[in-house]
Amino acid sequence: MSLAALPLLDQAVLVLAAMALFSAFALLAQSRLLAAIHVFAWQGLLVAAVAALMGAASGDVNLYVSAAITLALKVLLIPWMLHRLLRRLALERQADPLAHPALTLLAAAAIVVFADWVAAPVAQFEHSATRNVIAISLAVVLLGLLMMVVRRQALAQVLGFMAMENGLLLAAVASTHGMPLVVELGVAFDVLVAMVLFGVFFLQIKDSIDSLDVDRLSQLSASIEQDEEPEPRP
Amino acid sequence: MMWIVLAVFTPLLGVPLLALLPRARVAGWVNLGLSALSLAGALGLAAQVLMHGTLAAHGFRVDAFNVYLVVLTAFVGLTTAVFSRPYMHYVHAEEKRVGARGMRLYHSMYQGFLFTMLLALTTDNLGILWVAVEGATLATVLLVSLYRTPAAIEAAWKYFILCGVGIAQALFGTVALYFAAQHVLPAGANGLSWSTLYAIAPQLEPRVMVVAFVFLLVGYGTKVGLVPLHSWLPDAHSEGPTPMSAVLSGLLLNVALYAVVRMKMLTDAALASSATPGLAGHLLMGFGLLTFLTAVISLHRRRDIKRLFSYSSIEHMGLMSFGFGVGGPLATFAALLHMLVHALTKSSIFVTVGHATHIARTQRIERIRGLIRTQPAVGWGLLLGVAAIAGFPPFGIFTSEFLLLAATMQAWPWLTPLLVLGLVVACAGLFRSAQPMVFGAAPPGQYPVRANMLPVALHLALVLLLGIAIPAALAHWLDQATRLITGSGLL
Amino acid sequence: MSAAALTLPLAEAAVLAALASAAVSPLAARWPRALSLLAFPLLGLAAVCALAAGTLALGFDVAQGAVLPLGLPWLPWQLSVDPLAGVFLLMLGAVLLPVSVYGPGYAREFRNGRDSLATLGVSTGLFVAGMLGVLLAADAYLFMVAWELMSLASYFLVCFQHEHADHRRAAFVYLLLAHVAGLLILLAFGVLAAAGGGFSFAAMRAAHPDALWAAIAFALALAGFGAKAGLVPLHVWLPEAHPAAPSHISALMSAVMLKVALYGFLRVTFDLLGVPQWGYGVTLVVVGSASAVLGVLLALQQSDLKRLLAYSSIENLGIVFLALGLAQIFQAAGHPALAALALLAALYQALNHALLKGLLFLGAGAVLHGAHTRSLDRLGGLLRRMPRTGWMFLIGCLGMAAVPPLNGFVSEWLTFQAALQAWRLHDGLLRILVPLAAAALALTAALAATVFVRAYGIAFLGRARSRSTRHAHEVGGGMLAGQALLVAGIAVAALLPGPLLGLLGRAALQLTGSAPAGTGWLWLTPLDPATSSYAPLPILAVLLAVGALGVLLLRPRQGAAVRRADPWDCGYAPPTPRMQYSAAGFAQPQRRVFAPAYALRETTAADRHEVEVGDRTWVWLYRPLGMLADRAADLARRAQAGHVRRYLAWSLITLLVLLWIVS
Amino acid sequence: MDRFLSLAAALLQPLLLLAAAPLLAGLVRRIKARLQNRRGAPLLTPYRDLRKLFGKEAVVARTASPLFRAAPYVVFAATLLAAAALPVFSTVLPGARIADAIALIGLLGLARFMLVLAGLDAGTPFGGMGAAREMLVTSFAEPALLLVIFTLAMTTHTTNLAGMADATLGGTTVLRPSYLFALAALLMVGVAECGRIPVDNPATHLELTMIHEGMLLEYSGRHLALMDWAAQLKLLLFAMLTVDLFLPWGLATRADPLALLLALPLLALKLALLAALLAVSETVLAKMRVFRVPGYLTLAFLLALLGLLSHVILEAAL
Repeated sequence: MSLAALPLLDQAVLVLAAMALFSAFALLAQSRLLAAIHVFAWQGLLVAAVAALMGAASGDVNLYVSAAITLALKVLLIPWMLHRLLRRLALERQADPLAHPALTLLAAAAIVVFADWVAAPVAQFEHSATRNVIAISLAVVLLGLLMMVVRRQALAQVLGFMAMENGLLLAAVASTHGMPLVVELGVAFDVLVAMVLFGVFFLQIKDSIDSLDVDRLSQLSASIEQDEEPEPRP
Repeated sequence: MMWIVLAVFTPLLGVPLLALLPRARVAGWVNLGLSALSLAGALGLAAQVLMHGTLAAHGFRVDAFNVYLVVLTAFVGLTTAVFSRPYMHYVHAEEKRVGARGMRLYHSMYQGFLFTMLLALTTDNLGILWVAVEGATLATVLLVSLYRTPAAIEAAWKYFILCGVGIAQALFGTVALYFAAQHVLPAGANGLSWSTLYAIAPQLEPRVMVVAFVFLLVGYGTKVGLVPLHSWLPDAHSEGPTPMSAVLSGLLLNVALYAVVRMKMLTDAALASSATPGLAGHLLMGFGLLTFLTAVISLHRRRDIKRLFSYSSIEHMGLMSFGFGVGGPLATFAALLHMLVHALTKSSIFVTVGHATHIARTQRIERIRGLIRTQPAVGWGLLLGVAAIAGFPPFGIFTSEFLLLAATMQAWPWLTPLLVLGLVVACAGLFRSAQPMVFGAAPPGQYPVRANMLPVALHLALVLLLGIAIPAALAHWLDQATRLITGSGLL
Repeated sequence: MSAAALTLPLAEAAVLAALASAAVSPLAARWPRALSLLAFPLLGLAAVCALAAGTLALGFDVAQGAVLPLGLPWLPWQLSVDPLAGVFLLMLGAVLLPVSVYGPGYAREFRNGRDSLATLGVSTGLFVAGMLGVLLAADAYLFMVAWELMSLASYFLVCFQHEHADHRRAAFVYLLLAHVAGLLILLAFGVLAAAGGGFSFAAMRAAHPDALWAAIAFALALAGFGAKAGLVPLHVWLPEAHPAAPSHISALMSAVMLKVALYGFLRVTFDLLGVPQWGYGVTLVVVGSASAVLGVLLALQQSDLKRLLAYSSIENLGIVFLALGLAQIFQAAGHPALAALALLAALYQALNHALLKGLLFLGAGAVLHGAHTRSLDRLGGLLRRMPRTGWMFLIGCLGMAAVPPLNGFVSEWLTFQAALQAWRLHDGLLRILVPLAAAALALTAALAATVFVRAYGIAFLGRARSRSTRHAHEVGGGMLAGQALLVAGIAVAALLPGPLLGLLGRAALQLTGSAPAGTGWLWLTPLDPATSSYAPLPILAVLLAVGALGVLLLRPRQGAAVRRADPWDCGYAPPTPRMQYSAAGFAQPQRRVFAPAYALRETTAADRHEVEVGDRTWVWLYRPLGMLADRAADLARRAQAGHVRRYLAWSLITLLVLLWIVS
Repeated sequence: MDRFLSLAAALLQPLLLLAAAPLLAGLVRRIKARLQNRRGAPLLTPYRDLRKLFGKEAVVARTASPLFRAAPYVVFAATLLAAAALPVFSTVLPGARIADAIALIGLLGLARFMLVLAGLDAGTPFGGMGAAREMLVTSFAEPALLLVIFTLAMTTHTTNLAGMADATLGGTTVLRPSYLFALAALLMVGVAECGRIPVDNPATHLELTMIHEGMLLEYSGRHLALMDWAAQLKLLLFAMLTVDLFLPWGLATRADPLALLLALPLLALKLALLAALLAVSETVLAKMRVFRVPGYLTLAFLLALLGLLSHVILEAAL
C-alpha cells in the first residue's frame, strides 16, 4: 500500500522511526561525549514517542507502560547518570574522534541496507503498516554494536550498548506491541543495574589506568601471557 | 511447587542477608548452609519430577531436560561453597587481597549468581530466562574484578561488555521469537512460554525463526564461549577468585548452552517442513567444531594455569554443541551426559587449581612444580582431574566422548578424524602443562596449605561412578531428555 | 560342575585379585610391608587364576560369556573367554607369577626412598586388572575402558620415579602415543559398530562392512594396536618408557602389555573383521619386516641394557606381525592349514618373547639392583659376581639369539617353515615378497644374535668397568626365584614345543578353521615328516652326552691340571679393564655398514671418541609435528590479541555472516 | 642285518666326519704348500697336533669365568651335532629326520655364540676384537647361508638335507640359474665362516689381523684342542654341505651295502677336489683388510638373494 494511504498516526510512527535511525547515525558520528549523551537522550525520547504513538494507534495499554519506562530510564535517568559520571571523571571536554569517519559512515550505511535485506522476509508477512520499522530497529541495534567497535572511549561504548537497547525496544514495540510486562520490567531492571555497574567500572578503570581508553585495556592479551610476567599483585 | 521455591528462592533470600552480614567468617558458613538448603530443594524437586513427571505451573517448567541440571547446579553450588569458605578466608585473612566489604559482596553475589542460574533453568518464560542470564552476568561481573588489580578490572570490563552485547542480541532474538509466536497464538496467550511455543512450534514462521535463532545463537553462544565469541572467557576465569571460575565453568556455560538447546528445539520443530530442516543443527555443529578445534590448539604453550583450564572448558563446550548439533538420540544423550560430567570434573579441577595456586603462590604454570611432593592430595587431585578431563576412562568424560564419537561415526564419519585429532592435541596440551606441575622435585620454600579436598574427591568419585555405571534413574532422565529433544530415545 | 565351566569364573577371580591387590596397596603408605605381604601375593593369585583359566580355555576349547550389571544402560559390560583369549591369559599368568615373586625384593629398595610404595602397588594392580580386562572384554566399550585403564596405570608406573627429567619425558611421550592408539582403536570399533549396529563383539562378528570400510577399520586397528605393540614408526615411546619403569614393571610391559596389543589386533583383524585380504597380509609383512630390522639395528647400538632390551622387543613384535601377515596371506589364498601354521608361529613367537623378555628384564633389574647401573660401559664380569643371575641371563640371551635347543629357535623355525611354503601361492608378487620377508627375517636373526652376544659379553664377561660393578653382589632369594620360574617356563617351551603347540592350536583352529598336524611330544612336524621335522629333546640329549663324554675322557690324568695365569699381553703392559672392547666399539662395524639406518652424531675430542646413535623417526616425524603444534598455538594466540574492540568486531562479523548465510 | 647295518652306518657317519676332519685340513695345507713350492707338513700333522694338545696342561686366564672352560665342550658338541645332520653316504638312514638344514644352521649359531662369548671372557683387547669381527662376519654370512637353503628348499619343497639330496638325485638333472648363484654364495660364505683367506688367515701370528685365532688366543691344552678340532670339523661340514646340496651324485638312495661302499670313495674324491679348489684360491688371493670384509659378505648375501629371486621368477613360474 502507498504511504499516503496510511493513517496519520502510522505515518508519524514511520517518521519518528526514521529520526531514530538518524539519531543512531548521529550518535555514531558524534565525537564529543557530552553531545553524544544528548543525542542518546533524544534517541530514547524518539523510541518512547514511537511506543506511545503505537499505543494510541492500537489502544494497547502495554505500550504506554513501555513508553513510560523508556522515558524514565533512557531519557532521564541514564543520561543524568552519565552526566554525573562525566563530571566526576572530568570528561566534559573529552572528544573521541573516529579513526576513519568516512569509512565508518559508509559501513553504517551498508549495515542499514543489510538490515533491510535481512528483515524483509521477516517483515513481509506482518500486515501492519509499521512492519518496516523492524528493519529500522535491527539497523539501530547493529549500528549500536558498530559504535562499540569503532569508539575507543569506554563511555562511548556504553552509549553504544544503550543504543542497542533502544533498538531492541524499538523492535519490540514495532513488531510485537511490546513484550509482556514482567519481561519489560526485568529488562528495565537489568539495564538499570548494568548502568550502575558501568558507573562503578568507570571509576575502577579510571584509577587503574588513569583513562577510559579501552585500547589501553590490553595487557591480558595472550601474547603477554606468553612472554612477560604480569606485574605482581598488590 | 514448594520444592521449587526452596531450591530457587533460598539463594535470593541469601543475597540481602549476606550483603548485610558483617562477619566474613560467619558469612562463609551461612553461604554454605543456604547452598545446602537449595540443594535439598533441588533433590526434592528431582524426586517429585521422577515420580510425577514434568511439572509446569506458575510460569515454571521442570522436565527431564532441566531437572538434572537443577540438581547439578545446586550440587556444584554447594561443593564450591564448601571449598570457597576456607579459600576466601585465606584470601581475606592471609593474603589480604579482599577487604570486609569485598567479602560481603562476594558472598551475596555468590548466592545471587546461584539464584539466577536456578531461575534460568526452571523458568518457563523465555523472557525471564533472558533476564536471568543477563542477571548472572551482572552478578558475576563484580566478582571478576574483586581483586581490583588492573588485570582483573580489564577482564571484568571485557566480560561485561562482550556478554552484555551478546545478551542484547539474544534479546533481539527473543523479540523475533515472540513476534513469530504472536502470529500463531490467539491474543492473550503468553507467547513467551516455552511450553506454549513448543506446542505450536511446527506452525511458527520458518523465515522468522531462522533469524531469531541466529540472534539467539550468537547471543547465548557468547556466554557458552563459542569461538569467535569466546574471548571474554579466559580472562574472566583467570582473573576472578577461583571459586568463581569453578562455578562459571561448571554452571554458567551449561545454563547458556541449555538456553541454546531449548531454542534449537523450537527452531527444529519450526523448520521441520521447510527447505532446510537441519539448519539449526548444522549451525551448532559448525560452531561446535570451530570452537573445539580452536580451543584444543590454544591449550598449548599456556603460562597461566587458570587460563589453561578455561580453554579446556571452551573445548568441551564446543564438543557439547557439536553433539547437540549432530542430533539423533545417541549424540544428544552423549552431549547431555557430557554437560554433567564436564561440570563436575571442571569445577573439581578449579578447586584443585585454587589450592595449587596457594601452594605455589602464583598462577604461572612454570613456577608451579612438584605438587605431588609438596602436597600429594593436591597433586593427585590435579593429575586425576586432568586425566579425567582429557578423556581417560574409567572417568565419565570418556563415556560421553565414546558415545559422541560413535554417533559421529554413524552420522558424519568423515568428521571423526577431526574430532580425534582434536582430542589428541588437547591431551597433549593438557599433560605437557600439567605433568611438570604435578611431578618432579618441589622447588625450595614451597609448603603445603590447609586444603579441603572433599569437594574434589566427591566430584571425581561421581565422575568415576558415571564412567563405570550410570545409575538407572539418571539414565532414565537423560533418556527422557533425549526423547524431549530428538523425539526418540535409546532405552 | 565340570572343570571347563570354571574357566570364566577363574578369569574373573584373576581380575578381582588384581583389583584387590590395588585396593590393599594404600596400606603401604603407613606400613611398607603391606606390599610384600598382601599386594604381591594377590598378584600371584591373579597369575595362578589366569594360568588356570588359560589352560582350561585351551584345553577344553571353551567359549563362555557373561554380562555384568555395569556400563551403559543399553550397553552392559560383557565378558567372554575363548581359546584366543586363553593363549594370552596363559602368557599373562606365566609372566605375572614370576614377577609377583620377584617384586617384593625389588620394591624393597624403594622403601626408604621418596617414591610412594602405595602408588606403585595401586598402579600395578590396576595395570594388571586392565590387561586382564582387555583379554576378557566382549564388547568394544568395556574393551576400551580396560585398554585405557591399562595405559593410564602404566603411565603412572613409568613416571613412578618422576624426579628424573627423562622419566617424565618418557612418560609424556608414552601417554600421548597411548592416547593416539586408544582413539584410533576406538575409531576402528566405531567403523565396525556402524556396520554391525552394535558394540558387542558378537554383533560386529556377524556384520560384514563393505571393502572400503573394512580396509579403513583394518588400517585403524593396525595403527592403533601397532602403536601399542611398538611397530615402526609408532615405536618411539617404547625405548623411552620401558627403561624408565621399575624393572619388574618393565618386564610386565614388555612381556605382557605388548602381547595384549597383539591380542587386540588378532581379535579385530582375524576374528571380528572376518574376510581375510591378501592386501592386509602384504601390509603386515612389510610393516613387520621394517620393525624387525630397524628394531634389531637400533638394539645393536644401545649402551643402556634396558633400552637395548626394549628395542629388541620392537624387533620381536615385528617378527610376530610378519608371521601374522603370512597367515593372512595364506588364509586369503585359501590355504587354511598354512595360515594356521603361520599363526601358530606368531603365537609361539609371542609366547617365547614373553618368557624370554620377562626373564631378561628381571635379570636387568637384578643387575641394576646389584651393580647400580644399567650402562653397559660401566658393567663387566658380572658372571663371577652374580653367578646365578648370570647363568639365567645367559639362557635368556641364547633364547633371544634363536639357537637350538632353546625356544626362540622353535618359533623362528616355524616362521621359516611357513614362509618356505610360498611356492604354493599363485600370485607372483606374493611369491617374491614372502621370500624377501624370509630374507629380512634371516638378517634379523643373525643381528639379534650379535645384539645378545654383545649384551652378555660386555655386561657379564670380561672385567668390571667401574667401581660399583666391581662391588656388585648377587640378589636375594625372591628375585632369583622369580627368574628361575621363568627359566622353567622357557625350558618347557623349548623342549616340549609339540604339546604346547597342540594347545595353541585350538586358537589357530578358532581363527583359521584349521589346526596344523603332527605336533607329537618328541618330533615337531608341522606339515609332514618329509618336509621338515625338529626334535629339541634329542638335540639336547646329544649335546649333553657329547659334552659329558668330552669332560669324562679329557679329565686330566694327574689332579686338576688347570693353571691360572695372566691373560696374554703380547709382551707389553698387562691389559687393564679400560683396554677391553667397549659396547660402542663392539658394534662399530655394523654402525658403519648400516649407517643410513641411524641418526649418528660423532664427536672426537683429544682423548675420546663419542658416538650418539639416535632414532631417525624422531628427526623425520615427531619433531616436525611438535613444531607444527606450537606454530598453530602461536597463531591461535595472536587471534586473542586482547583488544575489546576487536572482540566486539568479531561478534558483529559473526552475526552478519550468519544472517547472510541464513537469508 | 640291513637294519643293523643302517643303524651302524647312521652312528658311523658323524664319527667318520670327526675322524676325517683333521685330514681335510691337513690336505688343504699340504696342497697349499705344494702350490707355494714348499714340501709342507705331512698329511697327518693335524692329528699329531691334537694329540699333543690333549696331553698338555690347560692354562686359563685369571680373569676368565667358568663359562670360559665350559665353552669348548659346547662348541665341539654343537658342531659335531650339526655335522651329524649331514648325509655322508646315504640319504635313507634313520636319523635322516634330524637332518634339518635350518636346525643345522642353528646349531652352528649356538657354537659360534659360545665361541664369541669365550673370546670376550678373558677381557683382553684381542679377544674382543676377534669377537666383534666374528659377529660382523656372521651377521652377513648366516643370512646368506639361510637364503641358500631357502633357494633349495623352495625348489625341493623340503628343508631336510637328505630330502634335498634325494630330490636332486631323483629328478632329471636340470641346469638351474638359481643353483649357480646359490653355489657361488655357499662357497663364499663357507670361506668366510671357516675363517679362510681372504676373510681370515688361520695361519697368522699377528694378533691385529686375527679373527678366529683372536678368540682362541687365551686357550691352551685340551680346550684349544677341542676348539681346533671343532674348527676343522666345521670346514669339513661346509665342504660336505656343498657336496650334498649341489653334487650329491653317488650318494646311496637305498640302504644296501654295495651302494654304501660305492658312495665312500666318490665322496672322498669330491672332497679332495674341493680341498684343492680352496687351496688354489687361498694361494692366488691375498687376505683383505677387515673393513673390506662387509663388502665381500654383502656380495655373498646378494648372490644368495639373486638365487632365491631367480628361482621365484624364472623357475617356479614354469
